[in-house]
Amino acid sequence: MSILVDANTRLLVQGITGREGSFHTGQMVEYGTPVVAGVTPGGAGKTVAGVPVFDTVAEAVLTTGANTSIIYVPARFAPDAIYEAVDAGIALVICITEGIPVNDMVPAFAWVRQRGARLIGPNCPGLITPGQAKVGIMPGFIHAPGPIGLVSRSGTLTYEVVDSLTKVGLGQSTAVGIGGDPIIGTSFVDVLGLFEADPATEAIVMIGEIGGTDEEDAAAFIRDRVTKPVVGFIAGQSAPAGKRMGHAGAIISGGAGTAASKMDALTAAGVGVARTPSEVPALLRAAMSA
Amino acid sequence: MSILVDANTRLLVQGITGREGSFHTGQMVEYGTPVVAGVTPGGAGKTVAGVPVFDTVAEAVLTTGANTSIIYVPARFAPDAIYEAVDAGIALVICITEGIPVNDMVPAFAWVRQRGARLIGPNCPGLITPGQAKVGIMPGFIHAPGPIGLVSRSGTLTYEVVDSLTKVGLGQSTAVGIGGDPIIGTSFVDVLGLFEADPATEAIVMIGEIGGTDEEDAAAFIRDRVTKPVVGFIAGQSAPAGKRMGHAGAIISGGAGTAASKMDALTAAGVGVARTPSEVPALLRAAMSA
Amino acid sequence: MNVHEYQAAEVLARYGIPTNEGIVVTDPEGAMEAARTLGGTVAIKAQVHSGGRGKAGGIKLAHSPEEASSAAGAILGLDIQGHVVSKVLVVPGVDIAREFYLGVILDRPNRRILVMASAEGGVDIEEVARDRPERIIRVLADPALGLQAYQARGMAFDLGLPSDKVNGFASIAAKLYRAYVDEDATLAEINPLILTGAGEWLALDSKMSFDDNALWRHDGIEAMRDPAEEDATELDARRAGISFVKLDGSIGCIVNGAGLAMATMDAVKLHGGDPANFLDVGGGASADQVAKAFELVTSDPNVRAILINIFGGITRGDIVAQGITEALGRVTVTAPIVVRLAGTNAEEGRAKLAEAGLTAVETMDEAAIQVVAAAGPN
Amino acid sequence: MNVHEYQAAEVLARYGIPTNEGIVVTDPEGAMEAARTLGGTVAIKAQVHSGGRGKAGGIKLAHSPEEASSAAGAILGLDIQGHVVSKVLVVPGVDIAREFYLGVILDRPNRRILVMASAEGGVDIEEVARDRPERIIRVLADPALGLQAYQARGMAFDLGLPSDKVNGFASIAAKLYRAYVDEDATLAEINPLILTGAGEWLALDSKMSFDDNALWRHDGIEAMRDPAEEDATELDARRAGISFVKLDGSIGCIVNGAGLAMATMDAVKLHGGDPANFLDVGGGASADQVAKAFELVTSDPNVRAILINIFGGITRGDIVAQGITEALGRVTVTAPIVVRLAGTNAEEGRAKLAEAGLTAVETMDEAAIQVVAAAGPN
Repeated sequence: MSILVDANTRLLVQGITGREGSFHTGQMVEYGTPVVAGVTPGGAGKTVAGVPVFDTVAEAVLTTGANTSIIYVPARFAPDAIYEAVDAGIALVICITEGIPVNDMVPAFAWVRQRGARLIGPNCPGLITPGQAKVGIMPGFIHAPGPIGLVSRSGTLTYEVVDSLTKVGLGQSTAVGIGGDPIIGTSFVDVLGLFEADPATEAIVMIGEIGGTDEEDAAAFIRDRVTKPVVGFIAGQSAPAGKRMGHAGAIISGGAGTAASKMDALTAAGVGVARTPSEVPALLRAAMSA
Repeated sequence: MSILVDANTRLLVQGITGREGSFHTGQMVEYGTPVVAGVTPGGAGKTVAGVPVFDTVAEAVLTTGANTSIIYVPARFAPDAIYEAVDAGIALVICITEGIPVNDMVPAFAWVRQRGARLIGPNCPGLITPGQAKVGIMPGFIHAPGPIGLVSRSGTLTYEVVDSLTKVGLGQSTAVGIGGDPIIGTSFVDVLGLFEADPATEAIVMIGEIGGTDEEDAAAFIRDRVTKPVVGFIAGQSAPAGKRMGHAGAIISGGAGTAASKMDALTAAGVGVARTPSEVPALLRAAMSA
Repeated sequence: MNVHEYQAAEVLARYGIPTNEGIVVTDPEGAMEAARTLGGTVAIKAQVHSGGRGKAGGIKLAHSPEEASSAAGAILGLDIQGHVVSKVLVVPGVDIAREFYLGVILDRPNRRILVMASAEGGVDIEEVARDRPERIIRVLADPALGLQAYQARGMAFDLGLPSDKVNGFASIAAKLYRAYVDEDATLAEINPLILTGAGEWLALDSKMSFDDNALWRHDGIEAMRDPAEEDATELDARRAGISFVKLDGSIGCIVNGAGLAMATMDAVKLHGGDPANFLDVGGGASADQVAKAFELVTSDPNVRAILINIFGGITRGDIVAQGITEALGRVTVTAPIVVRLAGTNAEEGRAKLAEAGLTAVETMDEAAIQVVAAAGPN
Repeated sequence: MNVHEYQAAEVLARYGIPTNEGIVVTDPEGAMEAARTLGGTVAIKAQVHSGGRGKAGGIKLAHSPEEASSAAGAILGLDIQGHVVSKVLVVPGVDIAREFYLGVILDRPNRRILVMASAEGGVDIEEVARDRPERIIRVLADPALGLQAYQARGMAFDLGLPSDKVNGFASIAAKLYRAYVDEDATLAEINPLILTGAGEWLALDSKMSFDDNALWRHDGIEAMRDPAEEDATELDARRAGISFVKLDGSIGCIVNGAGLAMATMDAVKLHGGDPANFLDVGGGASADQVAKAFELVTSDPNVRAILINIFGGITRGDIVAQGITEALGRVTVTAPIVVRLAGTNAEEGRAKLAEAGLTAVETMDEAAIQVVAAAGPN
C-alpha cells in the first residue's frame, strides 16, 4: 500500500514536449512509472519516451484512461492546464511549475476543491511511491520501499532526508512534496490524514519551513487525529523576518511563520523535532520503538 | 402540508423601506405571513408594518432567526442582495425584482446552487401557501387552501387561474410563480418534484409560456417521475417569432420555444392541456377523477 | 437591443478581433467614393436589423466604383423583412479559403453562456443546428471563471484546424466571449469567420444584440441605437412603461400582465379573431397608463375593436374601471370596446363601466367572443 | 516587489480612491517650492521601502516653506532600517476627524483574499492584530466572484460608521480590493484611511507590494521599481536565476534548493557559526551558476569561509564537482572552501574535488563543523 500514486496510476504528462516535460517523462518511464499519455497542444501524433502525445487532456483521457496528471507547462499557462486536467476528469493533478502568480491560484484552488479533485503543488517536486510510481522530478534511486510516510514543502531537502532514511534501512511508503508556494493544493494536514489511514505507513516524517501556519495546523491535527509516530524538521531556524528564502511561501511576515513557533507547536503535539536533517533517522527509530 | 413556505416560515424582507417593499410587507403581514425582519442598509432601528429593520441580512438572521427572504431591491442591487441572503444562511430566497441583467444572473444562479440554497425568480410574483404564508405580491384573497399545486412563469395569468380554481372549490396547496426571465433559480421541474413529494398536493397545474425549453423539460419529467394528475396551459399560442412578449424570457428564437412545441410535449406526457385558462378547472376535475 | 453589422464589427474590433473594416454610406455616390478609396473589388452590404440579407438581394459584389454605385442604388430602399435599407456598408473584397461559424449566446437550459463553433460557416446556423447538430461544437463557460483557454483551444482542435491555426482561433473565441460578457450582449456572432487565402483570420460578418436590462451600464451601446430601425410605437410604449408589440390583426388588446396578455391574444385567436397587438399595461392600470394604451392601440388603422382585459389583484377593479372611464374622457376612441374585469371588486367595476356605456363582462372567453363579433368578419 | 508610498497612492488614485496628492522632491529647495505650491501646513514624508518612518523621524510637519525646507533637510539622508532616504513626499496638511485601517492581503490558511478593517487606524496593525484581535474586522472574498458589495457594506456597519458614511467606505474597500486583484498585489493597505473634519474620506498613507511572479503582465508596476531601494547583489543574483539574501554572518553558503539552503544555514548556526547569506543556486549547479554564486558570496567582505552544500539528484555529483573546479578556475576565491557533496555519484565527485585540493565531506553536519572552524571565532 501507499498513498495517492502506485502501480495503478495511469499518468498523463502535460507539457510533455517541453524541455522539462520530455526529460522527466524519460526519467519517470525509466523508473517504471505507468506513464500512459502526454499532452502538448499541436503535438498530437508525436511520442516522447514511447509515450503518445495528444492535443487535449480530454482526448488523452478518453484514449488512454489516464487518472493522474503531472504539469510541466510554463507558469503563465499552468493554471489553464490545471483547469483542463480537472475538467477532463483527472482526479489527482501534480503541478511542478514554479512561479505561478498567487492571484491565479486563488480561484484555481477553490475550483479544484469544488470539483472534488486533488491538486499537489504548484512549485513542488511531486511525489513517489518507491518501486511503483515516481511522479515528479526527484531522483528515484535514493528511495526504497518501506514503512515511512514523508511529506515536505521542499525539494532537495527532502532528498537529503530520504537518502538518510534509505541508508539506515528505513524505506518509504510514499514521499510527497507539497510545494513551497503561498497557496498549495494539498497541505500537511491533508497528507497526514492519508498517511494515518494508510496501513503501509508506520511512521511519518514532515519537513516544514518558515512562512504561513500550515505546520501549526499540522501540529494541531497530529495532536488530535494522528496515532502514528511523527518526526518533524523545520528549515529556516536562522532566517530573518521579512525576507523571502527562495520559495515564494518561505517568508516570516507580521511576526507569524517563524521556525520557533512551528517547532514549539510540533513539540507540544508530541512530535519529535530534529534540529538538523541528520537527526531525523534516530528520532524516527526512537519514536517507532517507543 | 404544502411546499417551500408555510406557518414555519420566518420571512425577511430585503429592501423593506422601499416603495414596493414597504407596501407588500404590509400586505404580507396583513395576510398573516410570519414576517420577522426587514433589511435596508442604513435603516436599522426603523420598523415597517411592525417589522424591525436591520442594516445587514447577517444581523437580521442572527437576531430573528429568519429562514426565508424576499427581495424587493432595484435590479442593479438585487444580485448583491441574493448573495447577501445566501451567505447569511438563508435557504430560500424569493427575488421579485424585474430587469436584472442576464449576465449578473449567470454567476448568481451557479453560486446559489453551489451553496445548496434555493432561489425563486427573479422577475416573479412569489409564492403562497393559502392560509399560512403569502410570500410575494399576489392578491391573497383569491386563494384558498386545498389540494392543487400550481406553478407558473406568469403573474396575473396565475391569478386568473387561481381565481377560477378557487371559485369552483379547488383550493391550492401552494402556488408558485417561478418568474419570466431567461435565467430563473427554480424551474418547473424543481417545483413539480416538490409537489409530487408533497402529500397535501393531489393534482398539479402548470402555466407556461413561449420561450426556452423549460416546459419541454417539465413534460419529460412528468412522464418519468410524476404520478399525480397534471393540467397545463401555455400562453403565447398566437405569438410571432423573434418578438419578446413582455417577459424577458418570453421569446421564440431560433425556431425553439413555441407554444405548439410545449403543448405537444405536455400532451405526449399525458398532461391535459387547456387552450384557454377557463378550461383548466374542468380538465383538472376530469384528471383527478380519472 | 440590436445594432447594425458595422457597429457589431466596431465593438469586436475594440476587443482585438480582426474585422473587415469598411465604410458606411447612405447613397450611391458615397458607395462609389468608398469603392474608390478601398480599391479593387468591394462588397456592398445592406445595413438593416434583419437576417436574410443575402437572399433578399441586400449583398452585392462590385468590381469597380461604378458597379459599386449601381449596386448601392439597387440595395438602398430595398425592403428586407419589413426593414427599409437606408445605409450600406462598403467593404474590401476578401480571398476566402475557409469559412467558419463562431457565436456566443445564453444557454437557457444550462443557465450558462454557450460558445458555439462550426466548420460550416457562412450558412444559417439554425439550419445546421437542426439538420446536422453534430457539426456544431458547443462549450459551456464556467459561470464565474468564464471561458478557459483550454476550452477555446479544444474547440479549434475539434474543428480540425491545423496546429498553426489553433491559437489564432482560440484567441478570437476568447475575445468574442469577453466582448459578450463585458458588453452585456445577448448574442455575439461571427458568421462567417474566415481564413483568407493568406492564412489570416478575419471576421467577415458580425452580429450583436444587447441586454436591454444592462444598457444603463454601457453608454457606448445605447449610443449605437438606430431609431430608424426601431418601431416608433413600441419605443413610445416602452418609455411609458408599457410592453407593446405590433401584430397584423384587427383586434386591439389592452391587458395587465404579460402572461395574461398572451393568453388574451390566444383567446381572441381561438374564437376566430386576430389580435392587432400584444400590450401589457403594467401593474397599476391607472388612468394615465390606460389612456396611453388607448393611444398606442388606436394609432393602428387596422384596429376595428378593442379588448381590455384586467385582472384586479392588489389594484381594485373599481379603481381600474374609473381609470378606464377617465382615460376615455381624454382620448377619443371610435372602435367598439369590450372590457373584461375580474378579481378584486370586479363587480363594482363592471357596474361602473356599464354606467359609462361600456360593455363589461366577467370572463375572458366571453369577452373574446364579443370583441371578435364587434370587429366583424376579416 | 515594493513601491514607495507616493507610487502606491498613484495606483490607488487610478482606481478612484481619494488620496492626499503631493509632490515628490529630492532636496530641501524642492520641498520649499512644493510647500509654497501647496500652501498652508504640509507634511514631509520620507519615501523609503521600510516601515517605522514616523518613529525614525522620517515624517515631519511644516507650517511654512522655510520649515518645509529644513524638515526635508533633516529627513533626506536619514538611514531608516538600512534604507537611506533620497526622496521625500510633500503633502498638504489634513484635518483628521477619525482614522481607520483598511488592508487587502492573502489569507494563506484559507487560500483566499482577505480584506481587513479597523477603527484603530494610524497605528501598527500587527500590534492591533496581536493585542486586540477583536478590533479587526475580517472578510474573505469569494475566490471567483470577488468582494461583494454587501461584504464591503457589512464592514462599514461593523466599524460602527454612521449611515451616511457607509457607502463611501464600502466603495473605497471595493476599489482597494479591485486594485489588489487587477494589479496582482500581495499587499494593498491604507493606514490611516481618514474621515476629515468635513466628513470626506481620504487615503492618507498607502502601501502596496506586488507579486514578482506576475510582473510580466503589468508594465506599469515594473516601471515603478526603484533600483536605489533594491539590494544590487540580490538583483544581480535574481537575473542569474539565483535566490540570494544577504545576512550578517561570516560564512558564505552555496546550496542547491531553497529548503536545503535554509537547513544549511541552520546547521551552520547550530554548530556555532553565522551564515553570511541564503543562496539557492538552482537545480543544475552548472559551472556558470557556481561561478556566479562564488562572485555573489565573495563580494561580501565579511565572508571568511565558504560552505558549498550540494545534494546530487538528477544532476550527478561528479558533474557538479567538475562545475565547482571549473568555476574556481574562473573566479578567484581566497576564503577557505568546504564542500559537502551527497547523492548521485557523490563519491566520485568528492574524489574529484579532493584532487583539486578542496575539502570534500559527506555529511552536512561535518561540513558545517569544518566551515565554522575554518572561519575562526567571531
